[in-house]
Amino acid sequence: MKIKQEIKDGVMVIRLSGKVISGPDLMELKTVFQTAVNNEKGNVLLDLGHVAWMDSSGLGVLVSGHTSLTREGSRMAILNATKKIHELFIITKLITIFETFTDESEALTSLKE
Amino acid sequence: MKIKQEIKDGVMVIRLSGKVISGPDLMELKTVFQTAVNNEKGNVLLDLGHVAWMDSSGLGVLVSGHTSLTREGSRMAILNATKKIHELFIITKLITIFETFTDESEALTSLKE
Amino acid sequence: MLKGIILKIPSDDTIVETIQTFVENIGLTAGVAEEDVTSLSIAVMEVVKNAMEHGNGGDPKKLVTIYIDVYSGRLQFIVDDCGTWQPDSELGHEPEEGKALISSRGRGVLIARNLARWLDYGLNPEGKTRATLIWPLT
Amino acid sequence: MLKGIILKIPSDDTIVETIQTFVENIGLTAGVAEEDVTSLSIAVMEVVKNAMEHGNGGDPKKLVTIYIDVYSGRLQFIVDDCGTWQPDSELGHEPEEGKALISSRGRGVLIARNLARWLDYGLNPEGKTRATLIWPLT
Ligand SMILES: Nc1ncnc2c1ncn2[C@@H]1O[C@H](COP(=O)(O)OP(=O)(O)O)[C@@H](O)[C@H]1O
Ligand SMILES: Nc1ncnc2c1ncn2[C@@H]1O[C@H](COP(=O)(O)OP(=O)(O)O)[C@@H](O)[C@H]1O
Repeated sequence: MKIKQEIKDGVMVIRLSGKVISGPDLMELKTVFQTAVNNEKGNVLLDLGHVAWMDSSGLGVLVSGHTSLTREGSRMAILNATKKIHELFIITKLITIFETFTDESEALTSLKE
Repeated sequence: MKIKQEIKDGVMVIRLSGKVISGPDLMELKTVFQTAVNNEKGNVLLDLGHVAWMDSSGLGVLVSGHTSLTREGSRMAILNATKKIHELFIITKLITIFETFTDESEALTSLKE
Repeated sequence: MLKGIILKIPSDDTIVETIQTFVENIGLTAGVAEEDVTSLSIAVMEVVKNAMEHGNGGDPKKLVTIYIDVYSGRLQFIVDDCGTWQPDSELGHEPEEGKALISSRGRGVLIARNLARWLDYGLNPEGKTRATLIWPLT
Repeated sequence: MLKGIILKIPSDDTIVETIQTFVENIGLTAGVAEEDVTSLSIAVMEVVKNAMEHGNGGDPKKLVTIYIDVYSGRLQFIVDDCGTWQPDSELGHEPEEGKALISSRGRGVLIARNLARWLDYGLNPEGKTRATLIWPLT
Protein backbone atom coordinates (compact mmCIF):
# COMPACT_ATOMS: atom_id res chain seq x y z
CA MET A 1 0.00 0.00 0.00
CA LYS A 2 1.11 3.53 -0.80
CA ILE A 3 -0.29 6.58 0.95
CA LYS A 4 -0.17 10.08 -0.51
CA GLN A 5 -1.62 13.17 1.15
CA GLU A 6 -2.37 16.65 -0.08
CA ILE A 7 -4.55 19.57 0.91
CA LYS A 8 -6.85 20.63 -1.91
CA ASP A 9 -9.45 23.38 -1.48
CA GLY A 10 -8.95 23.01 2.29
CA VAL A 11 -9.85 19.31 2.16
CA MET A 12 -7.34 16.67 3.18
CA VAL A 13 -7.13 14.29 0.27
CA ILE A 14 -5.65 10.88 1.12
CA ARG A 15 -4.83 8.74 -1.87
CA LEU A 16 -4.22 5.04 -1.33
CA SER A 17 -2.89 2.56 -3.83
CA GLY A 18 -2.04 -1.13 -3.80
CA LYS A 19 -3.40 -3.57 -1.25
CA VAL A 20 -5.10 -2.28 1.88
CA ILE A 21 -4.77 -5.49 3.86
CA SER A 22 -3.44 -6.57 7.25
CA GLY A 23 0.20 -5.82 7.75
CA PRO A 24 2.53 -3.11 8.99
CA ASP A 25 1.30 -0.62 6.34
CA LEU A 26 -2.09 -0.51 8.01
CA MET A 27 -0.60 1.04 11.13
CA GLU A 28 0.66 3.88 8.99
CA LEU A 29 -2.82 4.47 7.60
CA LYS A 30 -4.17 4.54 11.14
CA THR A 31 -1.65 7.23 12.02
CA VAL A 32 -2.66 9.26 8.99
CA PHE A 33 -6.28 9.21 10.10
CA GLN A 34 -5.26 10.08 13.64
CA THR A 35 -3.37 13.10 12.33
CA ALA A 36 -6.40 14.15 10.31
CA VAL A 37 -8.52 13.92 13.45
CA ASN A 38 -6.03 15.96 15.52
CA ASN A 39 -5.92 18.43 12.68
CA GLU A 40 -9.46 19.31 13.73
CA LYS A 41 -10.39 21.59 10.92
CA GLY A 42 -10.54 19.32 7.94
CA ASN A 43 -12.89 17.05 6.10
CA VAL A 44 -11.24 14.06 4.45
CA LEU A 45 -11.56 12.70 0.96
CA LEU A 46 -10.22 9.17 0.64
CA ASP A 47 -9.25 8.31 -2.92
CA LEU A 48 -9.45 4.55 -3.46
CA GLY A 49 -9.13 4.73 -7.25
CA HIS A 50 -5.91 2.72 -7.24
CA VAL A 51 -6.79 0.29 -4.49
CA ALA A 52 -7.39 -3.15 -5.92
CA TRP A 53 -7.83 -5.10 -2.72
CA MET A 54 -8.98 -4.63 0.81
CA ASP A 55 -9.57 -7.13 3.60
CA SER A 56 -11.49 -6.92 6.86
CA SER A 57 -8.53 -5.30 8.64
CA GLY A 58 -8.31 -2.62 5.97
CA LEU A 59 -12.03 -2.00 6.25
CA GLY A 60 -11.65 -1.82 10.02
CA VAL A 61 -9.16 1.03 9.74
CA LEU A 62 -11.47 2.91 7.37
CA VAL A 63 -14.40 2.48 9.74
CA SER A 64 -12.34 3.64 12.76
CA GLY A 65 -11.13 6.64 10.79
CA HIS A 66 -14.67 7.47 9.76
CA THR A 67 -15.94 7.12 13.32
CA SER A 68 -13.22 9.31 14.84
CA LEU A 69 -13.68 12.03 12.22
CA THR A 70 -17.46 12.04 12.65
CA ARG A 71 -17.01 12.34 16.41
CA GLU A 72 -14.93 15.49 15.80
CA GLY A 73 -17.62 16.93 13.57
CA SER A 74 -15.73 16.27 10.35
CA ARG A 75 -16.81 14.30 7.34
CA MET A 76 -15.04 11.57 5.43
CA ALA A 77 -16.03 10.71 1.89
CA ILE A 78 -14.74 8.09 -0.50
CA LEU A 79 -13.68 8.72 -4.07
CA ASN A 80 -13.52 6.27 -6.97
CA ALA A 81 -14.00 2.93 -5.25
CA THR A 82 -13.36 0.21 -7.82
CA LYS A 83 -16.06 -2.34 -8.58
CA LYS A 84 -14.50 -4.89 -6.22
CA ILE A 85 -14.21 -2.44 -3.34
CA HIS A 86 -17.71 -1.13 -3.96
CA GLU A 87 -19.02 -4.69 -3.73
CA LEU A 88 -17.13 -5.10 -0.46
CA PHE A 89 -18.94 -2.01 0.91
CA ILE A 90 -22.26 -3.50 -0.14
CA ILE A 91 -21.53 -6.93 1.34
CA THR A 92 -20.55 -5.35 4.63
CA LYS A 93 -23.34 -2.76 4.50
CA LEU A 94 -20.72 -0.06 4.99
CA ILE A 95 -22.18 1.53 1.91
CA THR A 96 -24.89 2.85 4.23
CA ILE A 97 -22.43 4.85 6.31
CA PHE A 98 -19.83 5.91 3.70
CA GLU A 99 -20.48 8.87 1.44
CA THR A 100 -19.09 7.99 -1.99
CA PHE A 101 -18.16 10.05 -5.05
CA THR A 102 -16.92 9.22 -8.52
CA ASP A 103 -16.00 12.79 -9.46
CA GLU A 104 -13.20 14.55 -7.61
CA SER A 105 -14.27 18.17 -8.13
CA GLU A 106 -17.81 17.32 -7.12
CA ALA A 107 -16.49 15.65 -3.98
CA LEU A 108 -14.26 18.64 -3.16
CA THR A 109 -17.15 21.09 -3.68
CA SER A 110 -19.26 19.08 -1.26
CA LEU A 111 -16.49 18.76 1.35
CA LYS A 112 -14.79 22.16 1.26
CA GLU A 113 -17.50 24.49 2.66
CA MET B 1 13.28 -16.17 -18.39
CA LYS B 2 13.38 -14.21 -21.63
CA ILE B 3 15.20 -15.39 -24.74
CA LYS B 4 16.35 -13.07 -27.52
CA GLN B 5 18.23 -14.20 -30.62
CA GLU B 6 20.14 -12.33 -33.27
CA ILE B 7 22.78 -13.10 -35.90
CA LYS B 8 25.84 -10.86 -35.47
CA ASP B 9 28.96 -11.24 -37.64
CA GLY B 10 27.62 -14.66 -38.62
CA VAL B 11 27.45 -15.78 -34.98
CA MET B 12 24.14 -16.73 -33.38
CA VAL B 13 23.89 -14.61 -30.26
CA ILE B 14 21.39 -15.91 -27.69
CA ARG B 15 20.63 -13.48 -24.89
CA LEU B 16 18.93 -14.80 -21.77
CA SER B 17 17.51 -12.78 -18.94
CA GLY B 18 15.69 -13.56 -15.72
CA LYS B 19 15.76 -16.95 -14.04
CA VAL B 20 17.08 -19.95 -15.92
CA ILE B 21 15.48 -22.56 -13.68
CA SER B 22 13.25 -25.61 -14.05
CA GLY B 23 9.92 -24.84 -15.62
CA PRO B 24 8.23 -24.59 -19.00
CA ASP B 25 10.62 -21.84 -20.17
CA LEU B 26 13.50 -24.29 -20.17
CA MET B 27 11.87 -26.34 -22.91
CA GLU B 28 11.92 -23.26 -25.06
CA LEU B 29 15.63 -22.78 -24.47
CA LYS B 30 16.19 -26.42 -25.43
CA THR B 31 14.38 -25.79 -28.71
CA VAL B 32 16.50 -22.73 -29.37
CA PHE B 33 19.69 -24.80 -28.97
CA GLN B 34 18.22 -27.54 -31.13
CA THR B 35 17.54 -24.99 -33.85
CA ALA B 36 21.09 -23.68 -33.58
CA VAL B 37 22.38 -27.24 -33.98
CA ASN B 38 20.17 -27.92 -37.02
CA ASN B 39 21.32 -24.63 -38.41
CA GLU B 40 24.69 -26.34 -38.87
CA LYS B 41 26.73 -23.37 -39.85
CA GLY B 42 26.93 -21.28 -36.77
CA ASN B 43 28.85 -20.87 -33.59
CA VAL B 44 26.81 -19.69 -30.62
CA LEU B 45 27.46 -16.90 -28.14
CA LEU B 46 25.30 -17.19 -25.05
CA ASP B 47 24.87 -13.86 -23.28
CA LEU B 48 24.15 -14.42 -19.58
CA GLY B 49 24.66 -10.80 -18.59
CA HIS B 50 21.09 -10.46 -17.37
CA VAL B 51 20.69 -13.89 -15.83
CA ALA B 52 20.63 -13.64 -12.09
CA TRP B 53 19.81 -17.22 -11.23
CA MET B 54 20.31 -20.69 -12.62
CA ASP B 55 19.60 -24.10 -11.12
CA SER B 56 20.79 -27.59 -12.00
CA SER B 57 18.09 -27.97 -14.66
CA GLY B 58 19.17 -24.73 -16.31
CA LEU B 59 22.79 -25.85 -16.23
CA GLY B 60 21.70 -29.17 -17.70
CA VAL B 61 20.21 -27.45 -20.73
CA LEU B 62 23.38 -25.40 -21.25
CA VAL B 63 25.52 -28.53 -21.05
CA SER B 64 23.28 -30.43 -23.52
CA GLY B 65 23.39 -27.48 -25.87
CA HIS B 66 27.14 -27.29 -25.60
CA THR B 67 27.51 -31.04 -26.19
CA SER B 68 25.25 -31.09 -29.27
CA LEU B 69 26.96 -28.08 -30.81
CA THR B 70 30.42 -29.52 -30.20
CA ARG B 71 29.32 -32.79 -31.83
CA GLU B 72 28.35 -30.81 -34.93
CA GLY B 73 31.74 -29.11 -35.02
CA SER B 74 30.42 -25.78 -33.71
CA ARG B 75 31.54 -23.84 -30.69
CA MET B 76 29.51 -22.31 -27.89
CA ALA B 77 30.92 -19.56 -25.73
CA ILE B 78 29.49 -17.70 -22.77
CA LEU B 79 29.40 -13.95 -22.40
CA ASN B 80 29.17 -11.89 -19.22
CA ALA B 81 28.33 -14.48 -16.62
CA THR B 82 27.51 -12.66 -13.38
CA LYS B 83 29.52 -13.38 -10.26
CA LYS B 84 26.86 -15.82 -8.98
CA ILE B 85 26.68 -17.73 -12.25
CA HIS B 86 30.44 -17.79 -12.56
CA GLU B 87 30.64 -19.31 -9.08
CA LEU B 88 28.10 -21.92 -10.16
CA PHE B 89 30.35 -22.83 -13.10
CA ILE B 90 33.28 -23.19 -10.73
CA ILE B 91 31.36 -25.29 -8.19
CA THR B 92 30.21 -27.64 -10.94
CA LYS B 93 33.57 -27.59 -12.74
CA LEU B 94 31.75 -26.59 -15.90
CA ILE B 95 34.19 -23.74 -16.05
CA THR B 96 36.61 -26.28 -17.50
CA ILE B 97 34.40 -26.97 -20.52
CA PHE B 98 32.78 -23.57 -21.15
CA GLU B 99 34.68 -20.87 -23.00
CA THR B 100 33.83 -17.56 -21.33
CA PHE B 101 34.16 -13.94 -22.41
CA THR B 102 33.49 -10.62 -20.76
CA ASP B 103 33.79 -8.53 -23.91
CA GLU B 104 31.26 -8.98 -26.69
CA SER B 105 33.37 -7.85 -29.65
CA GLU B 106 36.25 -9.99 -28.52
CA ALA B 107 33.90 -12.97 -28.26
CA LEU B 108 32.50 -12.30 -31.74
CA THR B 109 35.97 -12.00 -33.25
CA SER B 110 36.92 -15.33 -31.75
CA LEU B 111 33.70 -17.06 -32.85
CA LYS B 112 33.20 -15.68 -36.34
CA GLU B 113 36.47 -17.17 -37.72
CA MET C 1 -4.06 -32.32 -10.22
CA LEU C 2 -2.93 -30.88 -6.93
CA LYS C 3 -4.06 -33.11 -4.14
CA GLY C 4 -2.93 -33.69 -0.61
CA ILE C 5 -1.15 -30.45 0.14
CA ILE C 6 -0.97 -29.89 3.89
CA LEU C 7 0.48 -26.79 5.47
CA LYS C 8 0.95 -26.37 9.22
CA ILE C 9 1.87 -22.92 10.44
CA PRO C 10 2.40 -21.29 13.82
CA SER C 11 -0.15 -18.66 14.89
CA ASP C 12 2.23 -15.88 14.08
CA ASP C 13 1.30 -12.67 12.28
CA THR C 14 4.66 -12.37 10.57
CA ILE C 15 3.86 -15.34 8.36
CA VAL C 16 0.49 -14.12 7.09
CA GLU C 17 1.76 -12.40 3.93
CA THR C 18 3.83 -15.41 2.93
CA ILE C 19 0.81 -17.66 3.24
CA GLN C 20 -1.36 -15.21 1.30
CA THR C 21 1.13 -15.27 -1.60
CA PHE C 22 1.25 -19.05 -1.35
CA VAL C 23 -2.53 -19.28 -1.62
CA GLU C 24 -2.49 -16.97 -4.65
CA ASN C 25 0.08 -19.15 -6.38
CA ILE C 26 -1.81 -22.32 -5.55
CA GLY C 27 -4.89 -20.63 -7.04
CA LEU C 28 -3.03 -19.77 -10.25
CA THR C 29 -1.70 -23.32 -10.52
CA ALA C 30 -5.18 -24.73 -9.99
CA GLY C 31 -6.56 -22.56 -12.77
CA VAL C 32 -8.15 -19.65 -10.89
CA ALA C 33 -8.16 -16.61 -13.18
CA GLU C 34 -5.45 -14.03 -12.54
CA GLU C 35 -7.98 -11.34 -11.61
CA ASP C 36 -9.59 -13.63 -9.03
CA VAL C 37 -6.62 -15.00 -7.11
CA THR C 38 -6.39 -12.11 -4.70
CA SER C 39 -10.08 -12.45 -3.86
CA LEU C 40 -9.41 -16.12 -3.22
CA SER C 41 -6.42 -15.36 -1.02
CA ILE C 42 -8.27 -12.69 0.94
CA ALA C 43 -11.12 -15.12 1.61
CA VAL C 44 -8.76 -17.87 2.77
CA MET C 45 -6.67 -15.49 4.87
CA GLU C 46 -9.70 -14.07 6.69
CA VAL C 47 -10.39 -17.64 7.81
CA VAL C 48 -6.73 -18.36 8.62
CA LYS C 49 -6.32 -15.14 10.62
CA ASN C 50 -9.43 -16.02 12.64
CA ALA C 51 -8.02 -19.49 13.29
CA MET C 52 -4.77 -17.94 14.55
CA GLU C 53 -6.41 -15.20 16.56
CA HIS C 54 -9.66 -16.66 17.91
CA GLY C 55 -9.03 -20.40 17.60
CA ASN C 56 -5.44 -20.42 18.88
CA GLY C 57 -5.47 -17.20 20.89
CA GLY C 58 -2.48 -15.93 18.95
CA ASP C 59 -0.22 -18.49 20.64
CA PRO C 60 2.63 -19.15 18.19
CA LYS C 61 3.08 -22.63 19.66
CA LYS C 62 -0.41 -23.56 18.47
CA LEU C 63 -0.52 -24.48 14.81
CA VAL C 64 -3.12 -23.86 12.15
CA THR C 65 -3.41 -26.68 9.62
CA ILE C 66 -4.48 -25.95 6.06
CA TYR C 67 -5.46 -28.85 3.79
CA ILE C 68 -5.56 -27.96 0.11
CA ASP C 69 -7.11 -30.18 -2.55
CA VAL C 70 -8.17 -29.66 -6.11
CA TYR C 71 -11.22 -31.65 -7.15
CA SER C 72 -12.86 -31.49 -10.51
CA GLY C 73 -14.51 -28.10 -10.67
CA ARG C 74 -13.39 -26.89 -7.26
CA LEU C 75 -10.49 -25.87 -5.11
CA GLN C 76 -10.97 -26.74 -1.45
CA PHE C 77 -9.31 -25.31 1.64
CA ILE C 78 -9.84 -26.87 5.05
CA VAL C 79 -8.55 -24.78 7.94
CA ASP C 80 -8.23 -26.42 11.36
CA ASP C 81 -7.25 -24.69 14.56
CA CYS C 82 -6.90 -25.85 18.18
CA GLY C 83 -10.15 -24.35 19.47
CA THR C 84 -13.57 -25.91 19.85
CA TRP C 85 -15.67 -23.06 18.53
CA GLN C 86 -18.63 -23.95 16.38
CA PRO C 87 -21.17 -21.32 15.40
CA ASP C 88 -24.80 -22.33 16.10
CA SER C 89 -25.95 -20.94 12.83
CA GLU C 90 -24.55 -19.49 9.65
CA LEU C 91 -22.80 -16.41 10.88
CA GLY C 92 -21.70 -13.39 9.06
CA HIS C 93 -24.47 -13.06 6.54
CA GLU C 94 -26.30 -10.24 8.20
CA PRO C 95 -24.25 -7.54 9.82
CA GLU C 96 -26.43 -5.84 12.38
CA GLU C 97 -27.46 -2.27 11.97
CA GLY C 98 -26.42 0.47 14.36
CA LYS C 99 -23.51 -0.03 16.69
CA ALA C 100 -22.25 -3.27 15.16
CA LEU C 101 -22.13 -1.65 11.77
CA ILE C 102 -19.62 0.93 12.82
CA SER C 103 -17.46 -1.52 14.70
CA SER C 104 -13.97 -1.82 13.29
CA ARG C 105 -14.16 -5.61 13.64
CA GLY C 106 -16.38 -8.50 12.76
CA ARG C 107 -16.35 -8.60 8.98
CA GLY C 108 -13.83 -11.35 8.28
CA VAL C 109 -16.21 -14.30 8.06
CA LEU C 110 -18.70 -12.21 6.14
CA ILE C 111 -16.11 -11.22 3.56
CA ALA C 112 -14.72 -14.73 3.26
CA ARG C 113 -18.16 -16.21 2.78
CA ASN C 114 -19.14 -13.65 0.19
CA LEU C 115 -15.94 -13.95 -1.81
CA ALA C 116 -15.84 -17.72 -1.70
CA ARG C 117 -19.59 -18.29 -1.85
CA TRP C 118 -19.09 -21.44 0.23
CA LEU C 119 -17.74 -21.34 3.76
CA ASP C 120 -18.82 -23.70 6.48
CA TYR C 121 -17.74 -24.15 10.06
CA GLY C 122 -17.87 -27.39 11.98
CA LEU C 123 -15.66 -29.65 14.08
CA ASN C 124 -13.02 -32.03 12.75
CA PRO C 125 -12.79 -35.68 13.89
CA GLU C 126 -10.74 -34.53 16.91
CA GLY C 127 -13.49 -32.14 17.93
CA LYS C 128 -11.56 -28.99 16.96
CA THR C 129 -12.80 -26.08 14.87
CA ARG C 130 -12.69 -26.75 11.14
CA ALA C 131 -13.56 -24.26 8.41
CA THR C 132 -14.19 -25.55 4.89
CA LEU C 133 -13.94 -23.07 2.07
CA ILE C 134 -14.69 -23.99 -1.53
CA TRP C 135 -13.75 -21.98 -4.58
CA PRO C 136 -15.40 -23.00 -7.83
CA LEU C 137 -13.13 -23.63 -10.82
CA THR C 138 -14.54 -23.10 -14.27
CA MET D 1 10.34 -16.63 15.60
CA LEU D 2 8.95 -18.98 12.99
CA LYS D 3 8.85 -22.48 14.35
CA GLY D 4 6.91 -25.59 13.48
CA ILE D 5 5.97 -24.91 9.90
CA ILE D 6 5.21 -28.17 8.11
CA LEU D 7 4.37 -28.39 4.43
CA LYS D 8 3.30 -31.60 2.73
CA ILE D 9 3.13 -31.55 -1.05
CA PRO D 10 2.42 -34.08 -3.77
CA SER D 11 5.33 -35.04 -6.04
CA ASP D 12 4.01 -32.88 -8.82
CA ASP D 13 6.12 -30.62 -11.02
CA THR D 14 3.37 -28.04 -11.37
CA ILE D 15 3.76 -27.02 -7.74
CA VAL D 16 7.52 -26.45 -7.78
CA GLU D 17 7.42 -22.73 -8.60
CA THR D 18 4.84 -22.05 -5.88
CA ILE D 19 7.01 -23.77 -3.30
CA GLN D 20 10.10 -21.91 -4.50
CA THR D 21 8.32 -18.57 -3.98
CA PHE D 22 7.12 -19.79 -0.60
CA VAL D 23 10.68 -20.62 0.45
CA GLU D 24 11.87 -17.18 -0.70
CA ASN D 25 9.19 -15.49 1.38
CA ILE D 26 9.96 -17.63 4.41
CA GLY D 27 13.59 -16.64 3.94
CA LEU D 28 12.72 -12.94 3.84
CA THR D 29 10.56 -13.30 6.95
CA ALA D 30 13.35 -15.11 8.75
CA GLY D 31 15.78 -12.32 7.92
CA VAL D 32 17.71 -13.70 4.96
CA ALA D 33 19.01 -10.76 2.89
CA GLU D 34 17.03 -9.94 -0.23
CA GLU D 35 19.96 -10.75 -2.51
CA ASP D 36 20.34 -14.18 -0.94
CA VAL D 37 16.78 -15.52 -0.89
CA THR D 38 16.89 -16.91 -4.41
CA SER D 39 20.10 -18.78 -3.64
CA LEU D 40 18.33 -20.18 -0.60
CA SER D 41 15.28 -21.19 -2.60
CA ILE D 42 17.37 -22.78 -5.35
CA ALA D 43 19.25 -24.83 -2.77
CA VAL D 44 16.05 -25.99 -1.08
CA MET D 45 14.31 -26.73 -4.38
CA GLU D 46 17.20 -28.84 -5.68
CA VAL D 47 16.65 -31.03 -2.63
CA VAL D 48 12.85 -30.98 -2.95
CA LYS D 49 12.93 -31.85 -6.66
CA ASN D 50 15.23 -34.80 -5.90
CA ALA D 51 12.82 -35.95 -3.20
CA MET D 52 9.92 -35.80 -5.68
CA GLU D 53 11.84 -37.39 -8.55
CA HIS D 54 14.23 -39.88 -7.00
CA GLY D 55 12.66 -40.47 -3.58
CA ASN D 56 9.04 -40.65 -4.69
CA GLY D 57 9.52 -41.65 -8.33
CA GLY D 58 7.45 -38.68 -9.43
CA ASP D 59 4.29 -40.32 -8.08
CA PRO D 60 1.92 -37.45 -7.22
CA LYS D 61 0.25 -39.64 -4.59
CA LYS D 62 3.50 -39.74 -2.65
CA LEU D 63 4.11 -36.66 -0.57
CA VAL D 64 7.23 -34.74 0.25
CA THR D 65 7.24 -33.24 3.75
CA ILE D 66 9.15 -30.05 4.46
CA TYR D 67 9.74 -29.01 8.07
CA ILE D 68 10.82 -25.41 8.49
CA ASP D 69 12.19 -23.97 11.71
CA VAL D 70 14.03 -20.84 12.64
CA TYR D 71 16.57 -21.25 15.40
CA SER D 72 18.85 -18.55 16.69
CA GLY D 73 21.35 -17.93 13.95
CA ARG D 74 19.95 -20.46 11.48
CA LEU D 75 17.05 -21.36 9.26
CA GLN D 76 16.55 -25.11 8.94
CA PHE D 77 14.74 -27.12 6.27
CA ILE D 78 14.16 -30.84 6.71
CA VAL D 79 12.93 -32.58 3.56
CA ASP D 80 11.48 -36.11 3.88
CA ASP D 81 10.40 -38.32 1.02
CA CYS D 82 9.03 -41.89 0.83
CA GLY D 83 12.25 -43.56 -0.32
CA THR D 84 14.97 -45.26 1.69
CA TRP D 85 17.99 -43.83 -0.10
CA GLN D 86 20.96 -42.90 2.00
CA PRO D 87 24.25 -41.99 0.41
CA ASP D 88 27.23 -43.93 1.83
CA SER D 89 29.36 -40.85 1.89
CA GLU D 90 29.10 -37.15 1.30
CA LEU D 91 28.06 -36.98 -2.29
CA GLY D 92 28.19 -34.18 -4.72
CA HIS D 93 31.39 -32.53 -3.64
CA GLU D 94 33.55 -33.86 -6.42
CA PRO D 95 32.03 -34.05 -9.84
CA GLU D 96 34.04 -36.55 -11.84
CA GLU D 97 36.04 -35.51 -14.80
CA GLY D 98 35.37 -36.68 -18.32
CA LYS D 99 32.02 -38.20 -19.18
CA ALA D 100 30.26 -37.30 -15.94
CA LEU D 101 31.25 -33.71 -16.34
CA ILE D 102 29.40 -33.29 -19.61
CA SER D 103 26.29 -35.09 -18.36
CA SER D 104 23.24 -32.86 -18.33
CA ARG D 105 22.33 -34.23 -14.91
CA GLY D 106 23.83 -34.78 -11.52
CA ARG D 107 24.50 -31.32 -10.19
CA GLY D 108 21.51 -30.74 -7.90
CA VAL D 109 22.97 -31.98 -4.63
CA LEU D 110 26.27 -30.32 -5.44
CA ILE D 111 24.63 -26.97 -6.03
CA ALA D 112 22.43 -27.24 -2.95
CA ARG D 113 25.37 -28.14 -0.74
CA ASN D 114 27.49 -25.33 -2.07
CA LEU D 115 24.81 -22.69 -1.78
CA ALA D 116 23.63 -23.78 1.65
CA ARG D 117 27.06 -24.81 2.95
CA TRP D 118 25.31 -27.43 5.11
CA LEU D 119 23.34 -30.30 3.59
CA ASP D 120 23.19 -33.75 5.09
CA TYR D 121 21.31 -36.88 4.11
CA GLY D 122 20.17 -39.55 6.48
CA LEU D 123 17.07 -41.53 7.44
CA ASN D 124 14.19 -40.21 9.55
CA PRO D 125 12.76 -42.18 12.49
CA GLU D 126 10.53 -44.09 10.04
CA GLY D 127 13.58 -45.15 8.04
CA LYS D 128 12.81 -42.87 5.08
CA THR D 129 15.18 -40.48 3.33
CA ARG D 130 15.65 -37.19 5.14
CA ALA D 131 17.69 -34.25 3.92
CA THR D 132 18.64 -31.53 6.39
CA LEU D 133 19.65 -28.17 4.99
CA ILE D 134 20.80 -25.31 7.18
CA TRP D 135 21.07 -21.69 6.14
CA PRO D 136 23.01 -19.42 8.50
CA LEU D 137 21.28 -16.20 9.60
CA THR D 138 23.47 -13.29 10.52
N1 LIG E 1 -11.61 -20.07 14.20
C1 LIG E 1 -12.37 -19.44 15.11
N2 LIG E 1 -12.36 -19.85 16.40
C2 LIG E 1 -13.11 -19.20 17.32
N3 LIG E 1 -13.92 -18.17 17.04
C3 LIG E 1 -13.99 -17.72 15.78
C4 LIG E 1 -13.23 -18.32 14.75
N4 LIG E 1 -13.50 -17.67 13.60
C5 LIG E 1 -14.39 -16.70 13.89
N5 LIG E 1 -14.69 -16.72 15.22
C6 LIG E 1 -15.66 -15.87 15.92
O1 LIG E 1 -16.42 -15.19 14.96
C7 LIG E 1 -16.34 -13.79 15.18
C8 LIG E 1 -16.43 -13.05 13.86
O2 LIG E 1 -15.23 -13.19 13.14
P1 LIG E 1 -14.87 -12.13 12.04
O3 LIG E 1 -16.08 -11.93 11.21
O4 LIG E 1 -13.67 -12.57 11.30
O5 LIG E 1 -14.55 -10.80 12.84
P2 LIG E 1 -13.35 -10.46 13.83
O6 LIG E 1 -12.28 -11.51 13.64
O7 LIG E 1 -12.92 -9.09 13.36
O8 LIG E 1 -13.93 -10.47 15.20
C9 LIG E 1 -15.04 -13.58 15.91
O9 LIG E 1 -15.02 -12.40 16.66
C10 LIG E 1 -14.97 -14.82 16.76
O10 LIG E 1 -15.73 -14.66 17.93
N1 LIG F 1 15.82 -37.93 -2.25
C1 LIG F 1 16.54 -38.80 -2.99
N2 LIG F 1 16.17 -40.11 -3.06
C2 LIG F 1 16.88 -40.99 -3.78
N3 LIG F 1 17.98 -40.68 -4.48
C3 LIG F 1 18.41 -39.41 -4.46
C4 LIG F 1 17.71 -38.40 -3.73
N4 LIG F 1 18.38 -37.24 -3.89
C5 LIG F 1 19.42 -37.51 -4.71
N5 LIG F 1 19.45 -38.81 -5.06
C6 LIG F 1 20.46 -39.50 -5.87
O1 LIG F 1 21.57 -38.64 -6.04
C7 LIG F 1 21.82 -38.44 -7.41
C8 LIG F 1 22.36 -37.03 -7.65
O2 LIG F 1 21.33 -36.07 -7.50
P1 LIG F 1 21.49 -34.69 -8.21
O3 LIG F 1 22.86 -34.19 -7.90
O4 LIG F 1 20.39 -33.79 -7.80
O5 LIG F 1 21.40 -34.99 -9.75
P2 LIG F 1 20.16 -35.47 -10.63
O6 LIG F 1 18.91 -35.30 -9.83
O7 LIG F 1 20.22 -34.57 -11.82
O8 LIG F 1 20.43 -36.91 -10.97
C9 LIG F 1 20.49 -38.70 -8.11
O9 LIG F 1 20.65 -39.08 -9.44
C10 LIG F 1 19.93 -39.82 -7.25
O10 LIG F 1 20.46 -41.06 -7.65
